[in-house]
Amino acid sequence: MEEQGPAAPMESGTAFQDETAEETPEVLKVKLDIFEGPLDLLLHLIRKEEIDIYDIPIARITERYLEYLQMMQDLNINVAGEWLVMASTLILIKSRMLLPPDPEAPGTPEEEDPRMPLVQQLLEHQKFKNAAQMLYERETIELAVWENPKTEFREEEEELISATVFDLIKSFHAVVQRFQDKIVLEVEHDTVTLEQKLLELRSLLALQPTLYFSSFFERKISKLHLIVTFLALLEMVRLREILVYQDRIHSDIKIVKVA
Amino acid sequence: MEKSELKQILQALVFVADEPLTLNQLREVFPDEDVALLKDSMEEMIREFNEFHKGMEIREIASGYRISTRPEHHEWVRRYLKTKPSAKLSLAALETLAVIAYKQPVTFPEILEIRGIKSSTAVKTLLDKKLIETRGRKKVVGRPILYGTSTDFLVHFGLKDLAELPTLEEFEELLHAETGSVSEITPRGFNGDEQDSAEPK
Amino acid sequence: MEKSELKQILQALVFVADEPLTLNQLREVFPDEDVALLKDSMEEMIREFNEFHKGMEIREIASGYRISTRPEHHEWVRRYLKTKPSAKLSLAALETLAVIAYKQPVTFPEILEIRGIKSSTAVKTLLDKKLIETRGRKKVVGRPILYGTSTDFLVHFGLKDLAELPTLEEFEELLHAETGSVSEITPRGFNGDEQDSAEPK
Repeated sequence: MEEQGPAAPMESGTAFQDETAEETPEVLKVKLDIFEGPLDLLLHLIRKEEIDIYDIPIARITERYLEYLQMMQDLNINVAGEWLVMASTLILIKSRMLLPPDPEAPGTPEEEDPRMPLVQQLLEHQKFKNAAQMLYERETIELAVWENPKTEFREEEEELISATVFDLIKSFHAVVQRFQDKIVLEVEHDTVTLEQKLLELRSLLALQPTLYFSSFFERKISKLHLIVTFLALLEMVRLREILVYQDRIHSDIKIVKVA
Repeated sequence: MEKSELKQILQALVFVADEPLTLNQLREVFPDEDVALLKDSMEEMIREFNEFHKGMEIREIASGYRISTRPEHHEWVRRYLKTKPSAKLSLAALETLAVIAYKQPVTFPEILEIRGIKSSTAVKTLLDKKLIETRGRKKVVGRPILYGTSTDFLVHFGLKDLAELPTLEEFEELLHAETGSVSEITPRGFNGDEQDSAEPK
Repeated sequence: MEKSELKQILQALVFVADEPLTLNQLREVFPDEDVALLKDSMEEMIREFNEFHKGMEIREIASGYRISTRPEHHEWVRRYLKTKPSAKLSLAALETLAVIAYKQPVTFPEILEIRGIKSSTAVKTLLDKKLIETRGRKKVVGRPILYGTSTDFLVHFGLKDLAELPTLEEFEELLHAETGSVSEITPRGFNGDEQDSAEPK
């Protein structure tokens, strides 16, 4: 880390740096945080190197970019796929720039410039960065105003939320998690025996002469329960207490009590 | 501070206070201002406010200054509060609704089993709000009632059909932290570098 | 009803409403009044209110009317409430939100393409804060979920509606100005090509 190159990208020219400049221990983290991705880094390099975005010296930028990636790796930052994809894009553009223009190729010279798609992407990205800045400013204002905290009419209710679709899935996910934890606990304490299961099945069949095999799986029960149920069914077939058959191949298995 | 500015701030404070605002509190907020000035400004502000704004009023009650609506408008206020859509759900109702939405058609004992908590009040609330409906009975012992979500449910959540609900997999995808995140950085030994690069060129 | 009385009641309703008061709600409260009159009275009341007293203000937000304190008094309010400034959204969340706001309804892969980096953490934060919401699924392979901004988004950023946002093109002009100032040797576009190529490659 002693050479100039890799350290260079950390001198950020963006407005967000100054806010945190004094907080020494977190500074490095915050500065790296400035680059929200490869496009962000490229925009930074373009600004820092005082480059015209419409005429990017691609070799120089690629070099700087790769130095930065190297630094990230030196810092043990897990370099995500997107950073590598951009690296190969830059190298590809660089090699295309070296090719002489095809005289038979149609189109105007600007359209041929292999840098144009990237430039467009950068310009687009910059627009959204500016839009984010606008949102940041608006948020600052809105966080400085307060609404009426109370009215004598607002009832004291239990905590109610205006649920969204996202609340539904979040809530369901939580239930499923809780349920899975419960299964693990159940398995640990499960002590069902074959005898118990046989008794249970017999009383069930006394009430309902036909059962469907799938109904045993509808309720999420522990694996042990399923295995014992299965063994109990086999035992009952052997004892000719039940008949097991399918109406069609792949249809649900019927379990019928032998009269 | 200018009296006119002080009056504005006092008004703002009366507005945001969730219990009557006292002179003692004001003294804390404005340690440099004279108490007599504070009291005088407050009273002047209240006089002006009540004269001009006839939809609310600020009153001095035993414990401090308080802003509220006027009694003569309470009938309308009550009317407004009744129009509010009762779209909000308790956490228990939300969770039950989530289980029904994702497992439908589903019976009461099944909901109980999945949630591990009794849901009778929640199911009733959801039926009352017409977010769920019955779907006949399940052909098992006891023939329990099956529940599913209603058309109102789709309308309320802005869904065209149930397939638009996010799946568990999609949700879990969101939970994954991005790779290459800055939090994974190991800051050891870089303080020196940091200072170097912070130096002006 | 007399307009003056109506204005008073409207003021009281804006005051008690815990979310922006909409014209639709007003129509329910005043079924016998003309909508044009309601709107006109509301606007007149707001004009008068905001002009006369400067401790609070009524603004049009999220297609409704809302009363709040004014930003210029925030330090005093904070001092009284003894609250710290609320946490702001992270830069990643703001950028992702900007993409969603301007491209909505938009899918996860589309956000990835524009931002050039995965945004799942940011999307989850925005969903948690209810600033964005799902908008069904896109009819392409994989049927990815579409996202758009919510009513809370408008409230959070003090917007009357989405049309109040500056257009993306306006940010483009900003960009030209900015690049212009950075590369002062080549003030605009392709004219400077030759000069630039003199730089080391």
